[in-house]
Amino acid sequence: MVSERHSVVISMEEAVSMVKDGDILGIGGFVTTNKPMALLRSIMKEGKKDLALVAGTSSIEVDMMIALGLVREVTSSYVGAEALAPILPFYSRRAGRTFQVRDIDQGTFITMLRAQILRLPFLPSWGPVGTTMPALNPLIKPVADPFGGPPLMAVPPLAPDVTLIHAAQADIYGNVQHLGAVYCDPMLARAAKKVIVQVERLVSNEEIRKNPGATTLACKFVDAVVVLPYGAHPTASQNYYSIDAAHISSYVKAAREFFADSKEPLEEYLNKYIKQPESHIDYLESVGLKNILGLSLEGGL
Amino acid sequence: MVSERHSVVISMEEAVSMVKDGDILGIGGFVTTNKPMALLRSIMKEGKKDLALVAGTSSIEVDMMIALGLVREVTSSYVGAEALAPILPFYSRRAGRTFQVRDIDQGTFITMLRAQILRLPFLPSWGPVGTTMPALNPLIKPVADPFGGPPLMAVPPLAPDVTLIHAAQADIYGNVQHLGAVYCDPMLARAAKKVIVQVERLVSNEEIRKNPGATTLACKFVDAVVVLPYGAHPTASQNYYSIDAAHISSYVKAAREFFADSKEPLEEYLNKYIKQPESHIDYLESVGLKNILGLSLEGGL
Amino acid sequence: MEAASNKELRAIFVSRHVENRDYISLGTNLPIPTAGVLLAHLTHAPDLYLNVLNFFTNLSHVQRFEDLTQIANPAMAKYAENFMSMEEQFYAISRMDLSFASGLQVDMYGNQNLFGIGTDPANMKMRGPGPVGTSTVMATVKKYFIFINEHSPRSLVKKCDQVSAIGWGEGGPDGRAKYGFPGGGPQYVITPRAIFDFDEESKRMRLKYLLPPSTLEEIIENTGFSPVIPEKVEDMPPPTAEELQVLRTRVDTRGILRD
Amino acid sequence: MEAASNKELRAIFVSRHVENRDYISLGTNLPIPTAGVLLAHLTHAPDLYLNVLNFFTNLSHVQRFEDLTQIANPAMAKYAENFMSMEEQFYAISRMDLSFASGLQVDMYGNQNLFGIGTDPANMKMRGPGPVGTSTVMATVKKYFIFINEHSPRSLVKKCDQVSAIGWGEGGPDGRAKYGFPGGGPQYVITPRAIFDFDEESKRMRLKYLLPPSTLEEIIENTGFSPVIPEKVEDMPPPTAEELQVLRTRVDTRGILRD
Repeated sequence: MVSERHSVVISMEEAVSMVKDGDILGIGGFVTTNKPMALLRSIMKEGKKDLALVAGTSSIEVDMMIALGLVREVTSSYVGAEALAPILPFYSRRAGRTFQVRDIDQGTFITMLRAQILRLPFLPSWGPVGTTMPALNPLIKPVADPFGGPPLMAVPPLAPDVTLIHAAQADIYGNVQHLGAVYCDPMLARAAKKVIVQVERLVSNEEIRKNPGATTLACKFVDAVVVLPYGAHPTASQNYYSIDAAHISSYVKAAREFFADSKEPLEEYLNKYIKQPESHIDYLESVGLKNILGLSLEGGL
Repeated sequence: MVSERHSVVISMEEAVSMVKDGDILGIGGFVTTNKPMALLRSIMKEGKKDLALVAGTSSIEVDMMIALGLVREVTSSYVGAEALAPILPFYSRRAGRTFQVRDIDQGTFITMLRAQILRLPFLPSWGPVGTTMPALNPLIKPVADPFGGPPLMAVPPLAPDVTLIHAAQADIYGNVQHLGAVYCDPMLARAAKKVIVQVERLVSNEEIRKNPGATTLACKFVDAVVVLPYGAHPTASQNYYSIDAAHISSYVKAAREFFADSKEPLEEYLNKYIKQPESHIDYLESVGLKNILGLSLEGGL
Repeated sequence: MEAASNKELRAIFVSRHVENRDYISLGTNLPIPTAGVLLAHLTHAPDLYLNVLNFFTNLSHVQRFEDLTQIANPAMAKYAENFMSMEEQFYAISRMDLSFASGLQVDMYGNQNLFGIGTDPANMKMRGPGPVGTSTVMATVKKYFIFINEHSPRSLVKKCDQVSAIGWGEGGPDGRAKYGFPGGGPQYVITPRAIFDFDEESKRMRLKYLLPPSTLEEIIENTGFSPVIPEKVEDMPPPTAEELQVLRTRVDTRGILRD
Repeated sequence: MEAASNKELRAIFVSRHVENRDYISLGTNLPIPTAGVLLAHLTHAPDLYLNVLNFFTNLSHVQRFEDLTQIANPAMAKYAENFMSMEEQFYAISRMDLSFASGLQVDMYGNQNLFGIGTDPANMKMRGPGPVGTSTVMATVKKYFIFINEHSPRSLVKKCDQVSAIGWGEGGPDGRAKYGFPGGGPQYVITPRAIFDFDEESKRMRLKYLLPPSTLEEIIENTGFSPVIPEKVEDMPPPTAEELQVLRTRVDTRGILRD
């Protein structure tokens, strides 16, 4: 009579089939940390197209998808790789040409997600006030202050069709723990229609319940879990490994050369890391175990 | 040359002196759990008056302060003690007579705190739409949807002068951990000009840093810490003790009798628990060690 | 087996309207809907997501509940899979499938009043405890049921003195749409005497089931307005043996619904 | 001791404007202000509250920083007293005392452009990385300093092609008030050649200190507008022995500010 509670753990293939051409795709993480790279590589390999990317603070994942011609729109407050590459080639050169930019700052981005989460038709934000953001992004409109102050700027809700997140661990029911900073991930998950989380490892429900305060996405907000160790590579995975700066730089160098002398290095990069690997394990093998295990979290400071 | 990082641990007397007559007083916790009762008893004993209480979901603490004539205004979505007392005598009978009620629901209450936290002059809320809340609370005004939908209702920011919170533990710098649910406490703290936290116990900074994800109020949001074990009595303290239902009922009974046959039981209650005790320890002694240690968190379900 | 009590019938009605994977908040001090949700959880809805106080939990592995009146208890922390701040609870309402409302007064369109009795804001006869989160929740939750413990002309009124949460507003098919509410509105009103749904066109309360021992005459007499009465009032389909057994042996182990 | 380098002077300027108990966010990829804040932290501001990435921390107990360029590193987790979600970071800005801004372009009123070069939104010459959080932060933070790595007519312009964050708007004493911004606006613009404040009346950038080896002529030549030049340009008060010692032996232990 009593059926069992269901697992939401699925395969990479099933996960990728949840993303459709034309989708609004939410991407979690922060610049070069905790990016759901393994899921994104599969989406790129499958060639899902006309995607609207919603990635508050983003990096090479967005640039690569633009390079592959899969992107119709980007909503982001930042596309770059900080000291490694303050500006990313495809984003910087193709913005407004092969895809639209929804210019926004991070505070206003959060406001759009909050409007969706609370199902409010608009929320006011300080971010665009006085700036040229409303001229760049026609979604932003002035709103009168009913208490008599100067007008503010309002933004509408933003709802990803599917949000992809990378986190440290989850149980089979989809209770997720980041074991560190969560960035915008909880808001991106709450605002989305579907949420897929890739995790470094699966843990028991008892492990989750030992520290319920550490649960960063309750299972209600998680539709699917895919177990993908080292899945954030070449970005960092909190509590697991640091960024692979050499790998990121190799992509940036190839992308820069695309606009200078030669299109070959980029083609080689994309073949080796996106198109040829048949699986996530294949990808990790092409990166090499030695490289991967060298990405310690020690040092710094 | 290098001065040391400062402690924010203060005495009860110093804490109470931070509250002035006329203040807007934020009160943390949830109905009959995690109420900063020890701080409030000292404020009541001192007779701080003309207070505007901001307590999203409140209980006998608000009723008692009304009974003592200290309250000019209450902003709350709920004043009651659930099964113990669905309606509290002084709140129910004196509302609009000896003090003003700023009628609000919990969603709208959070919205007012969020407006203050983000320094926005208003935020829209679904809560009052269609209801008589705007007629009861003139702070609420209609706001046009700049995207063309029906109008919403807007609320202004709400900033307590001092917010009082009860939590499990803190370090001497004011990093606070609730070790359980936080209710509205983080928002009440962020929106306030000053924040005083009473804790069951003081822990080392190393203990806090062992689990930074458990820190519920970072020290920037805490102006003072007062160490007051059993300080939430007779309300429950998460992870420490359950409610003292008999004690709460004794107050409710005395308050009901005040409006029926006799004013004496209430006078006795207030004398014994508020006016006579010279200190928090005195109060605990008047309650009795046996009663206090009997409030286990086990059982239930 | 002993026939179902009136309270048990109400709990079973709730249980039958809970779907697997629903996200539901269990209010405090509402043992009948709590029993209904837990009965569903232990029978056909093992994937329920429950919000109890500020705990987020799944209780499908609990063999028996020792005290139904104590579910909303900080001791629930031991089953918690997540803590939710009050803010996070409101963020979660857009994903909530079912909530329960109540009121000092409920009107013919399912609008509720928890503010107090009296139409003059400055001089109410009696102040209620306040709406807690209901004004916002009932505007936005996917669907909700109204639960009142007293079926009388005092509680079921033509027009509420104050309105703390909107049901179907002033009625009609666009009773809610004109406000733009994202939530689906009230589906049922459950009282000790009857269960009502809402007429599709007028959005007025419509008698669905009489609950024993009430008669149609008693309903009409004890309702402060004229509910829609269908030509034929069906009986609520009787409890199954499984429903009664799980309810009595695992959910309501103290028998508080049989009093 | 070797005289202070140009970069060291800028770090020391920042340090002197940090007060104890300030709450400050250390940006990524900004080693000079980071050095300035940490210098203050190890000298006169032990109670600083620092926000580094999404970590909330106090570093007054750190004896030496091994790599100033790596402060914004997930390894910082080991010093964290709290994690802050992006949402919580924005909630904290109203309590933030000092922030640092930058820009592809900065205009005479301290408005900044991180969107890109080109006035036609549909056809910019070059897209910048975007404003990150600066539009909202610079509207609301108590005060902020603008930090640019290049002092040229290309970066210090009469009018930004696009504006991603407001300094003093179109200038004048109500340059910000007319927008209703809660934040206090930019106080200084720090470049490799000079430090500017803002004229109280016009809110135009005003030369405060020349930084060696620059001359007044070089400033005028390399600024895309006419900054206010006071009759007498003071020298920045020289570093103290303590400032230089702590900076070199505990903060900038690799000497990256001396290159």
